[in-house]
Amino acid sequence: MSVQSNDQAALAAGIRKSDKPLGRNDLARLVARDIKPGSFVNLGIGQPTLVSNYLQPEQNITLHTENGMLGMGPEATGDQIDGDLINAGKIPVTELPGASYFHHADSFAIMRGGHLDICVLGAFQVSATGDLANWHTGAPDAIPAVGGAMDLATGAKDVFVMMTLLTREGVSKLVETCTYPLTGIGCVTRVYTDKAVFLTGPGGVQVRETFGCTLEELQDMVPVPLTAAPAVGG
Amino acid sequence: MSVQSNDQAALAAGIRKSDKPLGRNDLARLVARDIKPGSFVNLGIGQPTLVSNYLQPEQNITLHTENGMLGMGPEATGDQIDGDLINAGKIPVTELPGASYFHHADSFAIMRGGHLDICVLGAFQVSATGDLANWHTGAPDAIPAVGGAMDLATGAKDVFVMMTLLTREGVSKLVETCTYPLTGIGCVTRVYTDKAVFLTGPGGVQVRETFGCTLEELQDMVPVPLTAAPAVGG
Amino acid sequence: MLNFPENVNEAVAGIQDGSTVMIGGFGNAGQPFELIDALMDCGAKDLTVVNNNAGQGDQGLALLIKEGRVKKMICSFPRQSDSWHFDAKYHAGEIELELVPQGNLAERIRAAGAGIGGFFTPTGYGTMLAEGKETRILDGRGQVFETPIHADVALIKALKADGKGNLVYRKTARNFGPIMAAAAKHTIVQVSEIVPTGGLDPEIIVTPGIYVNSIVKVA
Amino acid sequence: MLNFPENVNEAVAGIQDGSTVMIGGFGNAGQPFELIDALMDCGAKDLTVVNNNAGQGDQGLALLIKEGRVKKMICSFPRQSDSWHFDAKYHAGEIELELVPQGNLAERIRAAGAGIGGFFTPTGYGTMLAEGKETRILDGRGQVFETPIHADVALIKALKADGKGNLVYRKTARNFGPIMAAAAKHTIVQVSEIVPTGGLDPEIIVTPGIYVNSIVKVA
Repeated sequence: MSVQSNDQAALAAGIRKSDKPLGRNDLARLVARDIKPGSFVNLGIGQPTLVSNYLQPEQNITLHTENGMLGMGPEATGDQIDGDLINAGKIPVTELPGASYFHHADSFAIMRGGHLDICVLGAFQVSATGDLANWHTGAPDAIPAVGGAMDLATGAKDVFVMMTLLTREGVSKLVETCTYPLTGIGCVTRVYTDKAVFLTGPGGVQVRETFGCTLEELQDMVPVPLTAAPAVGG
Repeated sequence: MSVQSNDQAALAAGIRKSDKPLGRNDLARLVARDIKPGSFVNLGIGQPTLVSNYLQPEQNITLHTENGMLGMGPEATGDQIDGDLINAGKIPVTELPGASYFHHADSFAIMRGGHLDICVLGAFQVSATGDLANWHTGAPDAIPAVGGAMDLATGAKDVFVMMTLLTREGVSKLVETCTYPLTGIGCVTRVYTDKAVFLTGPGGVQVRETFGCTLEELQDMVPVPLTAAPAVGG
Repeated sequence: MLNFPENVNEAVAGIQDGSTVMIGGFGNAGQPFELIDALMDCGAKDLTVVNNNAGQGDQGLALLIKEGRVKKMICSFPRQSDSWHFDAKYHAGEIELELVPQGNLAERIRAAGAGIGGFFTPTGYGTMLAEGKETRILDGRGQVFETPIHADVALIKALKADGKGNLVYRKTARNFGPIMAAAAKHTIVQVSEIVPTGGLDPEIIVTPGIYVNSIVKVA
Repeated sequence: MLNFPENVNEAVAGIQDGSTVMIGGFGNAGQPFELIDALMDCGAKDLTVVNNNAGQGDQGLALLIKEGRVKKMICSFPRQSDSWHFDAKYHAGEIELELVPQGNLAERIRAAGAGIGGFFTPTGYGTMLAEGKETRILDGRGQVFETPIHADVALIKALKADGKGNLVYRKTARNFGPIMAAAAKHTIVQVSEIVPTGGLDPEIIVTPGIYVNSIVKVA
């Protein structure tokens, strides 16, 4: 398949493109835009937290934090800071109208019972079938620490991953089979990277949009077969 | 063993006696007196409910009702009646200071998690090893209905049974093996009847006190071996 | 998405034939009478109903049973002095009964909402209600394996809701409401009052709005 | 029986060597710092500690670990930027670690309080944290068998208690408190305020007094 023919296929499928790779904030804005109005969402620690900066009030998104709250507001500043009101990253946050508090088992029941529409997580690797590795490098001297990652990966209706497509060494984090210890099996539904948005699932890996590269260039970076997503993504 | 020798054994053991069978209210008074101060207690529907009439304020007993309340007060009368405040027998009740409400799973977690000190239940039969049958006659046309009986029988630290010792036909309800369908296995620790108080457990059936009969006369009514309880009962 | 139907009939309009419907309440406390009447009116049939009891008198659930709309009851205490419609259907072999100890009923409903695939409990061990069920000894006690009870719809009653669907209840009317709301795919709540978002103290909310789909105010 | 010790040292005096101690809190929110300090002072050793983390900085649980009083940690997230005392003990092979996904930790603690002998959950299925554990397919999903975590003692923090031991918490400081109170044989609570019995609305009580043994007011 030539670059051209592949790009024609992408074009035919209505694949979106931008002319350069996306920065972290642009990626966060994109994820925020893709969250359906009225959703209940958990944003993982690190890069996914940026998404909250781009959620619009009219989207009516409710944020969950696994340490026992729905209706979490932005990070607290100044006089708002209250040691009893923190998020899962232990950062002081605020409370929005309509918030509620509950204990840890009730909070994880929300996650584990399949009630969250979306969680957004970082990742070391995602496999072509949606396996997720994001909690442990597998290094023999590393102290393992998992937190709520497995509950989120397993429990949310949709798991979105945000990551750079390549490691610093230029190796794809989208892989045939994860080599890092798994967090969950077949759980990831979308992967947002600086170079493209991928849809993962039983049908293989589909590319919804590319940033600064063609589908063929993308295919050269990624060791799993890619196809253009059908036009109606979103 | 002669009547006399048996009674001497009872006397030596400090067994308590009264000269006539106990009525339902006297039995309820006795059970109430036996509940240790500060206990959390669930009183079953029917005869056990009478016990609440004889609990003394200084005993500081907290009553649980499985439909979601601790700190239940006496039956409601007149203006106190509130359709949203009922007990497990669906009778309007009142709320004492320090009461709390919770949902059904939390309420049964209190019972099933072993947090109740005592529950008091009626029974069709109790076996020598403390098996309880109190929910189903086993009649083929009877509609079975169990409610919370099995949870109480299995969950409370001590299960006290209140019943007449004999059926209307004069058959002992304290039996070697229950013939009615079981509610729980080896769960009953005491049996309060009109004719005697029995302690059940791995050591067999011990008689703590008799009402209007000798230990030997009691033994004639009951098809399981009886011994006098050691002096320190209560 | 949360919605606020105009009336109970609109609220239950989507209930399909063959659905599993959880109905809250213990005795009259917490029973969503108006929603049950609307379920009667809407015509849905072949229902599996989860409730602590199996209807009383000539109203509500008892009427649904009388009209043959309930193919199966999952409950802990079907036999009451005034449960004559259930009694008649049961003796005629026209309704299926799954009898569940009340604590297992509550825990199985809770398990469905909490994503638990099954659990072991001592309740019922060695009794006829454990016949045919897997058992094992855990913590030195005989225990029975029980599975979650999921539902398509829950009909419950709360005291107040806010604009986010958060709920508070009143006294022992709370009973099955919170766990049924979490266990059902679609939860319909009748309330006495709807307050603006922010009108309920976040510390006292019993059911967070994430578990609620439709709220209808009943006079 | 509920008691009200004069101070935190009296409150923890009965904790034995070899005990399993649950400690509430997530981050600093809900951490019973004064009770942990008293546990340090009381000298109890060979402890198994259940907490979400494994101590931070040079205070509280981190200090207990540093002093070699903790033989085993059961937690979900031991590795933090300032968990150097745990790190050192772990690398020296002087502390045992049972790493548990946070939701399994919460659910296993809840199971202990609720009398559940064990349960199946999809969390961890197919991962190294399920290695050696029983699994089965339920509801079409791979699930892992998990068992309850019981404790001898729970040390937790609440906002207020009444004379019956009923508790209310504050914001996300609630976290593990209610489930640990139910899972431990003996629950010791530090509160900011003790109000007269009847001073807490029965509708808003989060932990009923039945789960509480000792309450100590901390300035």
